[in-house]
Amino acid sequence: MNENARVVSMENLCKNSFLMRIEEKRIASLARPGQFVNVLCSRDNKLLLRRPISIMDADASGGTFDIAFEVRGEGTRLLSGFRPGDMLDVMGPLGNGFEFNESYRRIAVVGGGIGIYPLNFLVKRSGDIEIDVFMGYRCSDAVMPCRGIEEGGCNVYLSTDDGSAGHRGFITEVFEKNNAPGKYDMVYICGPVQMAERAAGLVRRAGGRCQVSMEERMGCGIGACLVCSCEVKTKDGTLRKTVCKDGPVFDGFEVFPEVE
Amino acid sequence: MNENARVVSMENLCKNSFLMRIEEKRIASLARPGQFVNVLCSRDNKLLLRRPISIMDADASGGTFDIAFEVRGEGTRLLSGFRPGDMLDVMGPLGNGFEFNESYRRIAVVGGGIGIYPLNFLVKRSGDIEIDVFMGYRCSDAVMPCRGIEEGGCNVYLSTDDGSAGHRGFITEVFEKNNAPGKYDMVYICGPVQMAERAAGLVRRAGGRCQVSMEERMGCGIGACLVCSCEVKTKDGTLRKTVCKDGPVFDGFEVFPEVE
Amino acid sequence: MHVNTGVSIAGVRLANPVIAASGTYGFGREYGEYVDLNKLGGISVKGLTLEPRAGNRTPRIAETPAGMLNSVGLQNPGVEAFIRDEIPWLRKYSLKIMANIAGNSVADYIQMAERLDEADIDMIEVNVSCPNVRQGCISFGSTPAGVAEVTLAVRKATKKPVVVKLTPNVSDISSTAMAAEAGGADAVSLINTITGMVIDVNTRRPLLYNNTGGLSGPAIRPVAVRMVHEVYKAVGIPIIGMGGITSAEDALQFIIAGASAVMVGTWNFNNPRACIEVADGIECYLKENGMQCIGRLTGCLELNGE
Amino acid sequence: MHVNTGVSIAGVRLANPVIAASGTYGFGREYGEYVDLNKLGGISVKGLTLEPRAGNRTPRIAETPAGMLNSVGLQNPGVEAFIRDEIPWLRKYSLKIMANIAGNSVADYIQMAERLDEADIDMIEVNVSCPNVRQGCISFGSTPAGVAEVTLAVRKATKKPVVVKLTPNVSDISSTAMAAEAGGADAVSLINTITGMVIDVNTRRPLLYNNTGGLSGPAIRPVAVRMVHEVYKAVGIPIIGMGGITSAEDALQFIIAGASAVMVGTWNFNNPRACIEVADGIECYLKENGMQCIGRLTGCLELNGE
Ligand SMILES: Cc1cc2nc3c(=O)[nH]c(=O)nc-3n(C[C@H](O)[C@H](O)[C@H](O)COP(=O)(O)OP(=O)(O)OC[C@H]3O[C@@H](n4cnc5c(N)ncnc54)[C@H](O)[C@@H]3O)c2cc1C
Ligand SMILES: Cc1cc2nc3c(=O)[nH]c(=O)nc-3n(C[C@H](O)[C@H](O)[C@H](O)COP(=O)(O)OP(=O)(O)OC[C@H]3O[C@@H](n4cnc5c(N)ncnc54)[C@H](O)[C@@H]3O)c2cc1C
Ligand SMILES: Cc1cc2nc3c(=O)[nH]c(=O)nc-3n(C[C@H](O)[C@H](O)[C@H](O)COP(=O)(O)O)c2cc1C
Ligand SMILES: Cc1cc2nc3c(=O)[nH]c(=O)nc-3n(C[C@H](O)[C@H](O)[C@H](O)COP(=O)(O)O)c2cc1C
Ligand code: FES
Ligand code: FES
Repeated sequence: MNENARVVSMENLCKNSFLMRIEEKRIASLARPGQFVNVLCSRDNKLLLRRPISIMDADASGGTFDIAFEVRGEGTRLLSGFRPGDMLDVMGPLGNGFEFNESYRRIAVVGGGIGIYPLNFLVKRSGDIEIDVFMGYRCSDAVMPCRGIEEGGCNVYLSTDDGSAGHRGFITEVFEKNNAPGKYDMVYICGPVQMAERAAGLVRRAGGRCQVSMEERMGCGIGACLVCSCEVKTKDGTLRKTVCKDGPVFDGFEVFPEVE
Repeated sequence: MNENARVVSMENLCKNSFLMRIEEKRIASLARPGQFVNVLCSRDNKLLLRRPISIMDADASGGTFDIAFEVRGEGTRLLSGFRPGDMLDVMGPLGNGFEFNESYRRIAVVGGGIGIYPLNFLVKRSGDIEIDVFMGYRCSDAVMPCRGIEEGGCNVYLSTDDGSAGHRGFITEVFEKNNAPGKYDMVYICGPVQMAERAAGLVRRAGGRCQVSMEERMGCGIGACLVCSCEVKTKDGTLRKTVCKDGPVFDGFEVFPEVE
Repeated sequence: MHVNTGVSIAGVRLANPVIAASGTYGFGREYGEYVDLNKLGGISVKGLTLEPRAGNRTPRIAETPAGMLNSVGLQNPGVEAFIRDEIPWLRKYSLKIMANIAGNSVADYIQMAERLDEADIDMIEVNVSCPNVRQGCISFGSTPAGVAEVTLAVRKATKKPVVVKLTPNVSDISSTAMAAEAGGADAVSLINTITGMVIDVNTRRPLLYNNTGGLSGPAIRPVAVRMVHEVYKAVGIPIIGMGGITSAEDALQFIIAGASAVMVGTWNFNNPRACIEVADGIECYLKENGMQCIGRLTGCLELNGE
Repeated sequence: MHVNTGVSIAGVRLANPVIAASGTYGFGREYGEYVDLNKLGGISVKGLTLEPRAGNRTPRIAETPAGMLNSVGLQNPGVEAFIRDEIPWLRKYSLKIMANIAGNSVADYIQMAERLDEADIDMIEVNVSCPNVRQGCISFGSTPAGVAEVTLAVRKATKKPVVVKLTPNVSDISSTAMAAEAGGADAVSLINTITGMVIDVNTRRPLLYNNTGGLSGPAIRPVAVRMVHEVYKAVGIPIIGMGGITSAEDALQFIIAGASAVMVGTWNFNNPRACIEVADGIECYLKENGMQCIGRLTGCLELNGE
């Protein structure tokens, strides 16, 4: 459903990234990690298409949920101009979300850039188990506070492209070196497609399992227009699935079947 | 020139009418009654075309000028959303303005609806002479405070279509009955075209002179695109003039030559 | 006052003149969660082909000023799967079902029309105007001869009402509309998308993987209204108008220009309740203007200077 | 790094590739108060006819989503008055002058071209694409034969470089572009406006007195970029691209698609400094991308999947 939700707070996380708390009871109570909302970023309908943004936290009792976003273009720029009290038209929660099994004892999340936001919600919701967090950023300026991860007592591994914080290089290098990618019950991956593909490859070679959150440009956001199509290799053969409705989370080996 | 001007204040005059004070030194010092500014009403450039709005007052020493407008459609609606401190892109002052001669001892202004705003500025600038003001509105709700006129010690005649204030009927009826339209050195007319045409006809029959401010949908606002063309009959024959640059003020008998 | 917004097109009675446009509403399931499908006049389902199609590679969408480009390329499960999996579900609702078909060849169109003739649908919309596939489709729609050929073939293959969907990418849309009429179409629908391209100046490549796509949305509305007016002057069969409709007022422009019904496409993405709001707004307009039925509005445009 | 944004079209050297589009910039006087005209590559003046024309009745303009319709109808003082009153003033500036001419008949085009051949202008832009007049003009531009006929006639009548301005209201713009090339055009410019209509649903009349008008502005940009790309593949002569340019990035899309120069039209109304800002932005882009001259960008588009 789409709703006229109310912006509760707006925080500048770092450079171009913002955290927005939104009051909307239904979404707040239904949201699961990995799901997203589809947002009308412009009040005057200057932009026609909604923008998909992951839900990075939800407080069912408080009736609010959070999104975090980076200003990339016109839509996210307009979104960053919203202020507490403003009304926002959001559709959600959309998509399937991450699958999490109560039996999991040890998981890893591997995120790049804005891909870390949805993983934050997963970490918060996955309870008192062992969680390794691998976060890759472009530079230290881009490193943003993620409360779920920070307060969750996770083992955090950090990398930046320029070495200004954590390991210098790709987070997948850290993921490969410091750990055995196969030792987790599940690895959750979200970030740029090259990162995701490489991480999935590491997990596959180590004999583990993984889920990947995919990005694709969207039209309707609910599975009707087929612009967000994604090729998935399952045992039933190659299928075309929608990232918005069948995804955004897919079995890592189904979306990256060619990996080594 | 177009300028990034600053909104100083914003006042709801009546129902759908707003008075906006704008800080922009150059326009404030150059503006003459009858001129207008061409305003970008939408911050995100959602609207492509500027909207022409008359200058209804200017304070050269204070560096501000005023516009008053009625919400008619999308552009004026967006304009009414501006708040003090907001920046506004205005081009101006544009157009020729009213001609006023120091020798005039007695003038009349005849205005309908929003056409009264530009006349207000004229009244303020025409000094200590005898001024009869004829103002026609749809209903009493629409009657708006016009400081220049109110403080100028003018003789004010009012009409409303529904009789809820002043004479019930057209202001041209008042203009015809209560006065001899020929006794003025100049009659200044601004309002709906039917009203303007009728008023000009009265003046002509009485042997007077008048100036009329015309309205036309505009593109460039500066005389380059020729969308605001207006037919004018002069002694040199019929000419096509631009309302934005050659006008908006024309000799009343040149734009309404057919009047009786 | 009670007003009647129902319209009849080729003997099919729609409860109101608002139809969800092909390709934007899937098979109705998804939007069914947002609106009561019984409140729509109809749905034109995602463009069907004889065999299932995977469509083009992504990105398939790009936003443009007041519009968007799409290059889905007719991804669909094929006409058989549609009949098997979608019709029974959709039939639970009262809205009329239009099967939108696109072929690589005239034989394709014939086969699909024959198959759909037996199916439980209300109308066939013959798509000769999809700009996003290499073969067939728009190449038929670009000339009067091509339109006539496909229309005639489909006309022979089915007793269902045939609506021919026209492309705006032509010099003279009234001539393709007349060809559809001559070929036996019961109605025409227009406009499909206008071919466009957006280039990423950093990569110096088109933003869409397919390089070009079809422009839809408010940006094209003035072009679509003009074309409906032209076609209305040229043909006697009903017109279904579309292109950038976002509101009842937009829809009314099409109806006044000559459309008997309208389709809402792209705007559903912006506002999932768009179809319903347009339908409700049309009803209000009729009431406010003291009109009992919508038929009187169709083509009532008065031209200036005449 | 010093970069060179100069371009040569048919031997005429423009200081930069940005030209003010015909009909939006008058004869340069008015915008001369807002910008230094020496900083423009050129100006295409308001469409000229043999005799002075009064144009259509008003309203002549209507805003549409991300665009506008105009129906000026070629109001202009005639080619003689242009030569007498406008050229001497405009010649004080370094920007190149294109005389945009529109005729009711081939004879009109010939007479104007002959007269302008002696005048102090740099190029002739042959307008066979104005949708707002009843006679001539766009009726030539709608078919390859018509374009070829006018081009050939103008070509014979003048030694000045001839640019043919094409209409987008055709099925296949590459065929009219090829006709212009075959007729001897030195360059083509595109696109002129797309015919459109807006209806006032309260009066049930078109908003423009002329009923239809030409759609311009950002709304049409994706269509224009696509057409420039198509024409670039079809002809060898230079292309001047336009349609909805608001920024350097927009202009670069046209250049990458195949344009040697660009024109800025409608956006001047929004931002009177638009031409200059586009020119400056192109220079920045070249610097940022380490390109010394702009020529390398023209047509450098890489298609996906090839
Ligand atoms: C399921 C999903 C979840 C996402 N979650 C987040 C999040 O939590 N935080 C965040 O900052 N960003 C997230 N993104 C990316 C975000 O949607 C884009 O950054 C945003 O749409 C860019 O819009 P724009 O107008 O600012 O940029 P523009 O580039 O101007 O956008 C133009 C068009 O491209 C689309 N687009 C551009 N980039 C992307 C992209 N990477 N993915 C999909 N569409 C894109 C836009 O939606 C729009 O239609 C997510 C994307 C998806 C698909
Ligand atoms: C010289 C001049 C001075 C004016 N001064 C004032 C003033 O002081 N106060 C005031 O309230 N209004 C004034 N107007 C009218 C004002 O310009 C319109 O009300 C306004 O443009 C409507 O824009 P919109 O987007 O709200 O309405 P819409 O109807 O949505 O506008 C659509 C388009 O039509 C044009 N348009 C609509 N109505 C008019 C109109 N009456 N005249 C010209 N163009 C129009 C708009 O500019 C726009 O391009 C003046 C008009 C002119 C020509
Ligand atoms: C994503 C998308 C997919 C489309 N797919 C089809 C299709 O399969 N068959 C068809 O006839 N038209 C298709 N269209 C065209 C629409 O039905 C409609 O003609 C066009 O979008 C103009 O209307 P609008 O501006 O309201 O969207 C599609 C449009 C969009 C935006
Ligand atoms: C008000 C107006 C008047 C125009 N007059 C002419 C003209 O006289 N001759 C011509 O060739 N094109 C004319 N055009 C078309 C423009 O030159 C240009 O081709 C078109 O507007 C697309 O560019 P744009 O989107 O940047 O405006 C006119 C356009 C507008 C908006
Ligand atoms: S965005 Fe429409 S199907 Fe996914
Ligand atoms: S608005 Fe362009 S000439 Fe008047």
